[in-house]
Amino acid sequence: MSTTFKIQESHIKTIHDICDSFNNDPGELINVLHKCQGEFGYLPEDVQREIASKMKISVAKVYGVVSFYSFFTMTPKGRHAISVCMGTACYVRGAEKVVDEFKSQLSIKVGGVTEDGKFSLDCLRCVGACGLAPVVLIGEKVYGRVEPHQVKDILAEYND
Amino acid sequence: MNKIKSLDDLRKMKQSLEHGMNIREKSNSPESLVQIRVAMATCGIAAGARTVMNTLIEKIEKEKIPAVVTQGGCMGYCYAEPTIEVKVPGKDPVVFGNVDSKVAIEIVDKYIVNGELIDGVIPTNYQTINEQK
Amino acid sequence: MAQYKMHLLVCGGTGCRASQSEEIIKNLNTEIKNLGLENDAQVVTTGCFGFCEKGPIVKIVPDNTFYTQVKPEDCEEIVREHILKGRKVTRLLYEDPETHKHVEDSKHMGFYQKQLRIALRNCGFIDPENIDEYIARDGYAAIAKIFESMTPQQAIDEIKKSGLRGRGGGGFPTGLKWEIASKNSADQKYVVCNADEGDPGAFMDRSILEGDPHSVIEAMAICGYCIGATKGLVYIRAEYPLAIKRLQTAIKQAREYGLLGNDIMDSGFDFDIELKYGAGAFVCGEETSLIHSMEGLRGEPTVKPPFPAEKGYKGKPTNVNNVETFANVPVIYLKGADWYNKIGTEKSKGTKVFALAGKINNVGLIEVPMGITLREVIFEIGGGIKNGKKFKAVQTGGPSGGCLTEKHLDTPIDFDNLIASGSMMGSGGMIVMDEDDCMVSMAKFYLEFTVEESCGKCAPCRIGNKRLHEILEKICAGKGTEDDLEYLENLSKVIKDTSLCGLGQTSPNPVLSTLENFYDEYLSHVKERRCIAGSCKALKLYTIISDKCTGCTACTRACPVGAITGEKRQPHVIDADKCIRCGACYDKCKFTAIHVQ
Amino acid sequence: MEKINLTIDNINVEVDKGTTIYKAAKKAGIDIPVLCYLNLEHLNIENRPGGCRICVVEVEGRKNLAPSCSTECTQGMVVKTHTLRVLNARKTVLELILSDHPAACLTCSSSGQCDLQDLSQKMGIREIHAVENAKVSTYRKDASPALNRDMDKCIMCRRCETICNDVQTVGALSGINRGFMSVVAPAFEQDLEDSPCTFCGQCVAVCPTGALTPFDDTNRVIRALADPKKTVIVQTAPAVRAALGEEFGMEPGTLVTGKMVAALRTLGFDKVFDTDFAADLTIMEEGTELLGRLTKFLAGDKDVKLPILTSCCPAWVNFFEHNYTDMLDVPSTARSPQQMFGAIAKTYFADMMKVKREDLVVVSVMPCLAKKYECERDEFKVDGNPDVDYSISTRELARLIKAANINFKALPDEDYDNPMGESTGAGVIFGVTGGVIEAAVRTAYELHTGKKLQKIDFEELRGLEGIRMATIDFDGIPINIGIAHQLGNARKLLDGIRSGMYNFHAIEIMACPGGCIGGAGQPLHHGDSNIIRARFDAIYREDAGKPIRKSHENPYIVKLYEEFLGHPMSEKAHHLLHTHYFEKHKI
Repeated sequence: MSTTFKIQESHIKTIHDICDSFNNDPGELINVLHKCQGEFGYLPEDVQREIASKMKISVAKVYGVVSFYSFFTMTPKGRHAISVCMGTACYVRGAEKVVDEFKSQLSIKVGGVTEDGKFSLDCLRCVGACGLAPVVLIGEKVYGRVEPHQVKDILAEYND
Repeated sequence: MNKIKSLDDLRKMKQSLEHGMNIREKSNSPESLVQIRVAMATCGIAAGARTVMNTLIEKIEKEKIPAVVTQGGCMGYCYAEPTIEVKVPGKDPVVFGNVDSKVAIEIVDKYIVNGELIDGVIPTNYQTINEQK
Repeated sequence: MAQYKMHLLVCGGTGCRASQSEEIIKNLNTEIKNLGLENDAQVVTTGCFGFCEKGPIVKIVPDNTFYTQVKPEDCEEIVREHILKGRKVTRLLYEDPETHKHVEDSKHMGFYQKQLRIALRNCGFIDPENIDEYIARDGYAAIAKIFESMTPQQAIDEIKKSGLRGRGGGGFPTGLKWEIASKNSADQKYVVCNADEGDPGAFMDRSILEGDPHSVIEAMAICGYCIGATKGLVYIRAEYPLAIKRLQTAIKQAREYGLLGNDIMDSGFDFDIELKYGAGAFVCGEETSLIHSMEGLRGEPTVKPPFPAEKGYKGKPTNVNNVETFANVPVIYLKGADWYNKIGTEKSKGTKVFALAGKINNVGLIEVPMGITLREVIFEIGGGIKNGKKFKAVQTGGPSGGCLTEKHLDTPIDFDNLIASGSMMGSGGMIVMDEDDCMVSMAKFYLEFTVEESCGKCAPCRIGNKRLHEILEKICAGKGTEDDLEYLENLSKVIKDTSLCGLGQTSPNPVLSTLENFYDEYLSHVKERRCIAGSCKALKLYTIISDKCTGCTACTRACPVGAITGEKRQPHVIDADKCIRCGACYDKCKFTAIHVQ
Repeated sequence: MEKINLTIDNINVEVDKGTTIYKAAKKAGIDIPVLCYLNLEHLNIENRPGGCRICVVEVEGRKNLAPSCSTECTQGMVVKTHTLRVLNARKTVLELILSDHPAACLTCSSSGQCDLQDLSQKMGIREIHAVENAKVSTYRKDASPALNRDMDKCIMCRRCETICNDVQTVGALSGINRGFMSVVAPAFEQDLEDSPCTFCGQCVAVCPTGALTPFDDTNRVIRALADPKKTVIVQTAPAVRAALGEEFGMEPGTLVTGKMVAALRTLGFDKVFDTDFAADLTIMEEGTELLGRLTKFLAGDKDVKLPILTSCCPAWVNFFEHNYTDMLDVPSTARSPQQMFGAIAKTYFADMMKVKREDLVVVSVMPCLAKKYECERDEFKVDGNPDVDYSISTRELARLIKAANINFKALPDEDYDNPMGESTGAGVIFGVTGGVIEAAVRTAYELHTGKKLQKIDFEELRGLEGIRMATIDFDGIPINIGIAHQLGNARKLLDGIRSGMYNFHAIEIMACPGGCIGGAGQPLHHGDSNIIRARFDAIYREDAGKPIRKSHENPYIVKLYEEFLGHPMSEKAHHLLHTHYFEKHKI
């Protein structure tokens, strides 16, 4: 679980600024975590410790919150984060097969990152583009009506 | 920005703003409105259909007539361009040919407001707007 | 001021933006400029039209032309043909799935004909980022009217009279809820808008916030006035960036106009709104969980009473309504409670927004009067089942709801009828299923969701749903027994009976309702080891039809486990014990000799 | 107070408004089973998440079953507590809980004391449905010097979390994860040693299963006893004698000092001593330190740090080392009685017995789990050899006695050995909240004023309220005293001092409810705070019955100073009996 993330002075300042902007109010913890995840891409242990100490909340409580909400992550995402919508509409239109295809193409599990750190694969709940089901998001880009046989081509778009 | 301070302020503001939205509001219930369609194909435009359309829009706006002006393709009366089709609720549509700004105002004043027939009607076996095509 | 002859309304909702609606807007504007039509036509970015199946949508008014699945490269043609020459681009018009004819204008589309748009009245009609357009449509007139002529109690009475019930799932009378909150005195009270839409497959709240944020802001302020709260909070999913942006813009504009802030319209009433972000927890749709989450805590529910109206956010009286409920409020004041009261059924007034999805032709967001039948929704508005398949069931209420079948098709939809039929309104997800959908798998899918979303606080929900899911998995894997079915039912009932919050109290509904309506399907899974719908992989049986088999050996070579044997040019056979049901042989066979059961 | 009338199982009950169904039923003599619910009324501790759903009952007119622990009675309510629907629900839910619990009762250290086990016995669970292939949630295990965490056995009652956060305000634990994998754990499921845990062990004291258990030192003690080369001596803390009897079915509050000494001798300890002796020694050192600081303060010395804080409680020491790093020079430097005993035993006593330090094994019997951690602190070791080798809890002692087949109840009363077995009433009351400061006052008053106390009992310092304050007249000088038990109350007191709200000369703090009598090593109270109350009374009874009740009058203490230490706060005393504190800032 421990990551290679090493916290630096500049990070500490960023974290403190974010906490200060919410008046270090423990009630704003979730907003603070959102901002910090936006800043670092994920929430490594050290970041959580720093938030806890700055906001005077126990780090156990901070971790309790981070581990409760699916939006927060403690592992860095791949450079291209793949999210397959698993909302009901997408599910009935075959999202599961699409996920399976990504898993086998990338040889990673859901929640995993490829060894080169290029892709990560996650499932998410409804993105609300049910008309395009099944939907896959890669970074900000949305792919609609995805069929398993298209997966290979989609991934090929990201050849560096 | 001036703050809205009362219902009155809001009403005044609404009045000045709804002008811009009219066209959309009217599209909500076209069947209860007078529908005017201006034939706007190349022939029509060449014959001045655009001016006629502007005149019509200004006129109904000025007279506060519950009407909506749309544009359509060529109606096939190229000899009589610009042509417009007027559908008053409850009546059959009527097509007018050789409409210029002057005639357009006359159509509004006489046919639409007072229900009088005027010259320039193209007699057709034409049905209704919606059944076309 | 230029008087445009035409408005081009382009859907800027999340769904259509995903298919390049921003690019379309850019191209339309460029082309209009190229042709010098800037004074004739205006392009407006609106919220969702609801017809997401065929997005991106471009609608042209006043002639109500409805272009579907528009691509950025279509823009030139639209402007040149339609705007300049008045000729509709026929190939982009909506095609009726039955008659295969192009429909000229949206007024004649089955999708819209039966709809009645109250909560969605401005969605797809106004530019949500422009407060002026909202005001032009009587925006903020409701609150102004209340300030001028109503006491808080009178304003509450109006809502009570309208019969409006909470649209978040429970259907609690909104007026009564407000009244309770108004009667609890405190130095500070809160109005909370629940925009943490978590039901997978429902997106009405997002659409409203994206398409008409001001109606929610206005309604929250009205609620604040009624209950005596000066602070409003919107708890919104962080996964809805566009809705967040539009809401922030709207709040800023309302503040600039003095419609939020201190002493609104010289009424002496102060009200302002702040956003709180959810972080991906379905349970936070439950009021007490939502409040804990807003307080920076784990979103675990607490026992009610005390209700939030007594002790809510920061321990103060708090009124929580969802987005759709709020969106109904301003119209009620503008058109009157009596008007609203006439829509709907005896106990469910007004309209309900549904997110129609699944195996249906017209996927999208619809708003229909309460009391409409499922048949009308599925076959008239929804355009029937996709690919001409047979209707099997419709799932309403998401993970908390149940399945309705053929026999419910003519039941009028309202809160109470849905519950009586073993389902519920929920937030309004409506997933249509056809003959290829296995109902056991469907129940399993929902349970999987519940297991993932259970907060873990109470034992029946935390462990019980996990066990339900395990039993369903066992059944789908062909290992279930009839005893399992019995236990499934008992366990479901106990979970409903003992769970702490609404999530656990409703999570077994998909199981109970499929058990009730599709018991035979369960039985065939456990007794015959057969999945009627053919969707449970483990229950598939691959055989070779010897008459058709030419002995080409393509299947033998494709089979990853060597389950197929046979002489060349002789019919082959599949060893069912070895077969892993991967389907490779089926895909490879050129003679359709592989039979799947 | 508004009254509510309701019927429970056809019995009419009248209760105050706000009463829960559970309490109303209790009043009507109806016992509703509970699992997560915990209420220590005397101590204002309540855990009521409404999570286990075992206590559900049927309420007429209500759609689903109601959790009786957290549903308030309403006028005219009709409640049924054991209909078939209720019984089926309870049984099904309990089966579910058991289906996610390792079936390892035979070897579980909580077996026989486990609320979950009791309940399944009571409800006659004989099989668990759907257990085939059922996933069981498993977590990282952790063994700290004081306690073991095996959260596979956790049932998410949240008692430990409530205690750690709301009562103790330590914040080492929190609910983590979600759904099936949710559990209570330190941040990142890290080891407790890396967390701000103080090892007070109160989480263990309330755990209804074997998820949180004391670190077991009994085997090490048995091995030492069996080693012929070792001289093994034992010290017993004051609170042990007031609770040990409970483990043998005796009434709470029964004093078993004599039987305990006899049992320890039977077990083979070479000498049976009393930590109370060391408590008297503590008073000499801490009292002198207090008087020293007080005298300087009264003389106008601005550098002197007041109030003086007691330092006997190791969990409290950990707490301020974590949370009040700016105040590390405020607490008394006196070591705790356990450690003073160890230091004297391995010097003075070892010399007296002519035993080499490494051949002398000092065992302590403590009501406490933090003591296990305390004796492992480096500053209490000489060349790696600890002053106190092993600390076992009251419950561990009971287990040793049972394992040795000793009929405890039939044992004769025996006396402690000398020289370190003699103690005063002041030493005994170290076991309750307010006791240490009362003992200190008894001595400091006489030493400071040179007068004999008219009345030895300082009632104003006694009681179970979380925070107590009193002013004692030191012959014209008012001495302000603050007392807190449970760390949350300590925090309030400390914060008040930091902010200048309070002005105390001396403060006593104990981490556990009621003081050491409510320690985590004591027999489990299972949520009954009357038990703690009974031990509380017993301690004062023991004090009242002692011939000597002031520490400075303990003849063996006097002798110890004469023969070995010189005088209180002497250089030797300083070296052996005092300590210093470390910054352990962790969130």
